[in-house]
This record gives sequence, structure tokens and C-alpha cells, in this order.
Amino acid sequence: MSVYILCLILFCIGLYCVLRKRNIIKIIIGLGIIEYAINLFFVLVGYRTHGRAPILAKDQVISNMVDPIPQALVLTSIVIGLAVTALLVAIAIRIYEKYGTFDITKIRRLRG
Amino acid sequence: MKILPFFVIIPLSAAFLISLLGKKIKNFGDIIANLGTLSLLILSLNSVQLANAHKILVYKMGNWVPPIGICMVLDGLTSFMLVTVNLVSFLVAIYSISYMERYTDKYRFYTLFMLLLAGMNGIIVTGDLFNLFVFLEIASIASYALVAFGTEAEELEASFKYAVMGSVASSFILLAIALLYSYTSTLNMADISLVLSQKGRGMLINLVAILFLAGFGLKAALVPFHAWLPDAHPSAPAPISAMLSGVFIKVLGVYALCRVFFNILGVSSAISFALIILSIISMVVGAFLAIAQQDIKRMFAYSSISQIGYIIFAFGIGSPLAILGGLFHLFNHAVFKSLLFLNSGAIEYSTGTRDLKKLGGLNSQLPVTGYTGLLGSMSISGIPPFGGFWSKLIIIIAAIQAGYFLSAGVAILVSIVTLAYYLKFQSHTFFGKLNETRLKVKEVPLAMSLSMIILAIICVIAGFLLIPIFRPFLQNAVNVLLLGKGYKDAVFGAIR
Amino acid sequence: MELHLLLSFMVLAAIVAVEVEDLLSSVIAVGAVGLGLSMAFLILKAPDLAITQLVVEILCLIILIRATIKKDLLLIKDGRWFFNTTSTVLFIAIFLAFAYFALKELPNFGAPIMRVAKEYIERGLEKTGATNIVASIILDFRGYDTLGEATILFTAVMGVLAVMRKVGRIK
Amino acid sequence: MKNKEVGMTLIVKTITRLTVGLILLYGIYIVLHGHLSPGGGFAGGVIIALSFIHLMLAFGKEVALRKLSESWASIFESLGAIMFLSIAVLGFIGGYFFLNFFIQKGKPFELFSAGIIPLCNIAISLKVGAGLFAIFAVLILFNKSGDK
Repeated sequence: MSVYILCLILFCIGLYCVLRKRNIIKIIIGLGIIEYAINLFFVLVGYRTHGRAPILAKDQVISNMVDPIPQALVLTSIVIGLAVTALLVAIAIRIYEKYGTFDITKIRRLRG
Repeated sequence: MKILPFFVIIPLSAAFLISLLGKKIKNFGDIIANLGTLSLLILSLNSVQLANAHKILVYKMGNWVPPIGICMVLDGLTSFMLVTVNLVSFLVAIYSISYMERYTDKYRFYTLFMLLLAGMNGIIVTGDLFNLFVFLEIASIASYALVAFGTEAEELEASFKYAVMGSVASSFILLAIALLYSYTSTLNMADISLVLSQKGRGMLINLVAILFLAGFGLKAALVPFHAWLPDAHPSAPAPISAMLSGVFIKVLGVYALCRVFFNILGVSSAISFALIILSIISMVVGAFLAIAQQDIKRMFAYSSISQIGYIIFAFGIGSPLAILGGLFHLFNHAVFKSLLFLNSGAIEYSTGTRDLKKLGGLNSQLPVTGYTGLLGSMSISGIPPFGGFWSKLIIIIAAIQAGYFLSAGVAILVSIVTLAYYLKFQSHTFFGKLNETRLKVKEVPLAMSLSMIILAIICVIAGFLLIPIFRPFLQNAVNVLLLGKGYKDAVFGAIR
Repeated sequence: MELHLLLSFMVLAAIVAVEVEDLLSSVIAVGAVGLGLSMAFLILKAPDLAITQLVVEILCLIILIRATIKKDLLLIKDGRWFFNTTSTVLFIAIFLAFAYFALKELPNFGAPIMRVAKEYIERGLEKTGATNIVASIILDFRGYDTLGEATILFTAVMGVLAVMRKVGRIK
Repeated sequence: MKNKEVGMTLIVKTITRLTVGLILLYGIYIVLHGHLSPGGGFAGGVIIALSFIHLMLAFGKEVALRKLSESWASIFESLGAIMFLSIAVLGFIGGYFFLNFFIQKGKPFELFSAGIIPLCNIAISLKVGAGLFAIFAVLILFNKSGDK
């Protein structure tokens, strides 16, 4: 239970960073932290006490494997995080080239 | 039944082929993209017949029985959404042939466009919750890149804002899926619904519902979450604005919301209350902000927020008539909003500006754009006998039947405001005095006019979807949502 | 126990990453969170994920450092800093409190239900022939997801190539 | 002499020359044994991309781009994607999309087993490696000309 809460605290730190920080790179970092927290949560959910990794061995029968599905899902989720980060960094580099700053308060030609 | 995977295979292979060969062969992107979208349109029309004949069809991926493998589900709602998406995307693809000549690297545009389409089709046909998330991300990432396609400063800024908001929404959805997985230990939608009906609802399901509402609400741009839309949609190239406003927010927001709430979690009274409140605020705020805009595309973007409010409002009421009206309005809005965005693109293509103050009297110079724009505006502001009138009428009648008198009054009022700002659009753009410098402005190329004309015709005849011959198209979709948690029985029945 | 320590370390590193003024330090701190996550995966018996997370983290770090290097900035605080921060923290606190009660309904930590997973573990080898169950899930049972995942990366590459074009419009 | 200006110092270059081949080999090993041991197409693909990025960081962009240019990376990526999709589509010969259609060949615990899984791993690694390298090359190249 307490590990779930720690994991959600990590999620909230990321959320706080995205909502409050004014620097584009910091926002990207915040999104990364959110991503980590959710991946960790998924794997925590599938953990089994005294479990073994879900890989079969030749010479022994393993009965207490951890849940393999979250691991498969998290593999997908890690790659999604990488893809989003790469795209955001590319956009950030272009923004820096156009505006000469990473500060989001100075980048305001559009009104929301 | 074999056709289901092709809704994903065709756009994906088109995207891969275009990125491989598009640079070498001239016009390769145009040909492949148009052939791909045309075949998808034909397949989706075929799927309507199948859905009508069989009610529900399940395709087992790799021959694994659903809780183990991933399945695709074809039912009335699926075929309805498929027709909407693929119709609009086909016409937009025709339009892009000429319009995208203004941009460099056209083949990259087509690659991203087909990926966007693959993502949306994948969301619609899937029957697995995590798979829905994966395809949602494909569509979202493609749209982030497409918004920044012009690589001007404003476009990059809008794209960044949109990408951050979209990623936060995706992470909410993923967290909700993680919670739901740990509670039910399965990912198939029908199976989740089955387990939930055995275990009952608690605080956890409320948390999951809130997370889904926030996530899909962000994707659908309901009002507290709408800040990205008025920047992102106008910044994209006009065909992509049409896709984003026309179908993208409906598939990622409205369709996914409906599927999750109606068929998996079940709609509680708190949820429908929340939906109604959010949608009323969306309607009012979107409409009043739209009046103040001077940029044509920004006005349309705010108008999208307002119209999405109508659709969600109908689903919040939840009676059969309201759902019929909501789905019908969804179809109508997809048609006329993409038409209007294509019109704004045509105006920008010919005159080089989209500022209302600098335009005027274009009706003589751009007759096709002018008249199709007039039809679109009349339809969206609810003038009979266009499609938009009937769908709004149905929603308002349903609201009165269900006893939401105040909300119905607000809906009527917003409809009048809508008429006001589309009158402003018409009078500032197509009527009035022509600017001297624009005497040489010519009508847009054939491909662009053609797709606008077809969309305008659909706008006019959309009302016929309510007559008995075409009625099953809408009615099957309504039945799926009315089925509610009976969805799981239908899916498991179809597997056996 | 070691899991708690590791998670606390990750939380601390995340706070440092969020609050430190220097961008390069911030990126390196987030690298520490990522490597901690990789170790947590190892403790949680997910070696596939540990490897993937490790290499992806290195790549992310290189890309992020590439974006931040030689780019300085001053963090400015706007006038309503206190009000905005308080409201954000309050919102997050409400979320956490709500989540605390909701999470009580989950199965206990260390005892997943494994309704579908049982099938994979018992019959994965005979059905797919792969001894790595995770590989058999991502490439056979749920191979369609992996197609989507590969497409996401493809989309991102296409997106980066499109966004980084020097000239967007033909004048 | 001018050649020495590009990239990092001599120490880094020597170490890189020694390690980069090993990293590449390790990546290929991880890909090929994806169905037997931890790892798989994604991890292996990223390692392969990292070996090229390593080369690029140590020797400057010209050396790495001579080995694998950006447009070739893009082509490899598309080829990998098409290969993966066609493996999935080939499942139709057994009647279903994504069917593992020659599962019967090979015994468990051997390198050549598990039907389409190793093939998919190879396709994914090709795609991921080339794709990430393309991203990185574009980001680096942009910086060069971005500074006027």
C-alpha cells in the first residue's frame, strides 16, 4: 500500500512540474517523471511476493512468476514516452531558434 | 468480418510506402493517399451493411480468444464512426492535392496524415482498452507533428502547448487503465465489464471515472480543459484543421468517452450530471468567445468547442432520443465543420489572409467557396431544412422531455448566438464591398472546389438520414449505446 | 524494504529535478530518477524492462542534454506565484487524499489476481514456443499492440523530421 | 591537423574505437535472443542506435554519417516497418491477422524457435535503431546550421 502512495507522490511531483514551471525543458522533464510514475505503478501492480521473473528455465519448474502482462504493457509505454520526449525536444529546439528563449511567459504570440 | 483489420492495415501500409518512396516518385503521395482513403471509404460503407445484418461481429487477432488476445469489434457505433471518419478523410485527401502545394515536403504530410487516420480507425475498431490507448497515442503524436507542419513560430508554440496538454491527458488515461487493470486483471473491454459487474463499484471506480473524464475531456476540449484547441486547430494546415475539428476530437474524445462510460463502466447519475454541467459551460463559453474573434479559423475553433458541448450534452441526458440527436449532430458537425475549415483554407489560399477585417465581397470572385460556405454556415446555425437544424431540434426536444428545461433554454440561446457569429463571418467575408486589390483573385483549383462541393451536398441532404430507409445507420449506433452493460453479453455471444 | 528506499530516493531526485535552478543539473537529476526506476524494475523481477529502461534513459538523457547545452536562462517568478502554487498544491493534495481511499480497494501489494496472466504462464511455451513469456506476450498474444508501438516510434520519427524542416512554406 | 579538431580528445576516440564494435555486437545479441532471455527488439534496437550515436559523439558527425547517412536511416526505418507489417499480414495465410504461422518449426530453448517472434524482433530492431539514429542525426545537424 505505501509503495502505491509513494508512486502516486512521484506522479504528483511530475504533475506539479508540468502545471507550474515556466521553462519548456522543465515541462518536458515533468512529463518524463509522470511517465516514470505510471510505468512503475503498472509493474508494482503485477508484483508477487517472492515471485520470479517470467522467463522459463530448462531444468526447473517455476510456479510463482510475477504477472507478465504489466511488463508487456510497460514496454509499450516506455517507447511511447521516448517518442513523445523526442518530438517535444524537437519542437523545443525549434522554439528556441525562433524566440531565443525557453521561458514560456515570453513566448506568447497566441492568446489561449 | 475479414474486413476489420484492413481499416488499420491499409492506412499503415500507405504511410510506410509513402515515406519510403514518396521522395523519389513525383505525386506518389497524392495517388497512394487518395487510393487508400477511397478504399477505406468503400470498406466502411460495406461495414454498415455488415453491422446491420449481424448486429455485432468480433474479429479475433491471431486466433486468440478475446480475454487472452486482442479482438476487434464491429457493431453499429463502430460502423457509424468509421463512415464519418473515412468520408471526411477521403474528401480532405482530395483537397490536400492542391492545397498542400504551398508547403514543402508534401510526402511527409501524407505520411503523417495516413498515420493520423490509422490511429483513428484503430481506436474505433478495437475491443481492447490498452490497444485503444496505443492507437490514441498514434493519432495524438501524428496530430502534434501536423499542427507544427508549417514550422512558423506561432505554429510551433501552439503545437508545443497542444502536445503538453495531450500528453497529460494520455497519462491520465494510462493511469486509469493501470488502476482498472489491477482491479480486474484483464484488459478486454467486455471482460472488464463482466468483472466489474461481479465485483461491484466502489471508490476506485469513481477515481477511474474521474481520470477518464479528465483525460478524454482534455482530448475533446470540454471547457475547463479547452485552452489548447483555439491555438492548435487554427495553426494546422487547413486540411488538418478540418480533420482535427471535424473528426479527431470526436473520435478521441466523444467516441472513446461514450465507449468507456456507456459500455464498460456504466453511466451513474453523478457522471451524467458532470457531463451535462461541463457541456453547458462548453456551449456557452465557446459561443461567446467565438463572437469576439477576428481570425476566421479561430472563430471556427471556438465554434467547435461550443458544438462539442451540444454532443456531450445529448449523451449526458442519455435518453434514446437524446443519443440519436447526439450521434446525428456528431455526423453533421463532422461534415459542416470540415467544410467550413476547408472554406477558410480556400480563402487563405486565394487571398493570403484570414483576418475578417481585411476581407469582404469575395462572393463574386470565389463563387464556389462562397456558396458552399453559405450552406455550411446555414447548416451549423440550425436553419431548416439542413441537417444541423434537425439534430439540434432533436437534442432540444429530448432535453425538454427529460425535464432539463433550463438547459434546453440555454441550448436554444446558444443556437441563436451561433447564428449571429456565422452571420458575421458571412457578411465580413463574402458580402459587402470588395477590396480593390483583390479584383484579380481567382477561384481555387478543381480538387479543392470538388471536395467542398461534395461536402456541401452532404450538408444539404444530411436530414434524409432520419427517413426510414437510412434510419438503421443511426439507429444501430444508438442501440449499441443503449445496450449499456449488455455490451459484454453481446461480445461474448459473438465469440461463441 | 529496499523498494521503499529506492522509491524514496526517486522521489527526492524528482524533487531536485523539479526545483533546481540550473537546467543541466535538472536533466541529470531526472536521469537519476530513470536509473532508479531501472533498478526498481530489476527488484520487481522485470529484467526486460530494466534493460529497456536503462538504454532508453541513456538515449533520453543524450537528447535532453543536447537540447539544454549552452542555453542559459533566468527563472522568473510572476506576480501571482504564491496564489497559483497554493492552488496547484491544494488540488494535488485533494487528488492524493481521494486516491488514498480508492487505492484501499486494490488487491494487496504482492498479490495480483492474474486472471488472464495465468493462461499465459501455463500455456505460453506450448502455444508460442518462446521461453521468455514477456516476449511471447508482446509479439504473439498481444502482437497487435506492438505493431501500434512500432508505429508510434515511426510517427515520432516522421514528426521530428517534419518539424525540423528549415523551410515550411513555399513563398 | 584539421581533422583532429572534430570530435572529442584522443583518449575518447581510442576507447570508442575499442568499444563501439562490442556495443553493436551486444545489441545484435540482445535482438537475436529476445525470445529466450530478457531483452528483445526494442532494447536491442536502442543499443544499436546508441553505438552509432557513440561514434557520432566521439568522432563528430561526418564519420558517423559516412557509415550510415540520414536518408539511409530513414529508408531502413521504413523497410523495418514494412517488414513488421508484412509479417503480421502474412498471418492471413493461416486465416488470421497476426497469426504465428510457422510455430511448428524448432524446439523450445533454441535460437531458431518460436515462429515469427525472432523475425519480428529483427524487424523491430531495424526500425528502432534506424529511427532513433535518424532523430538524433536530425537534431545534431540542425544545431550546426542553426547557429548561422
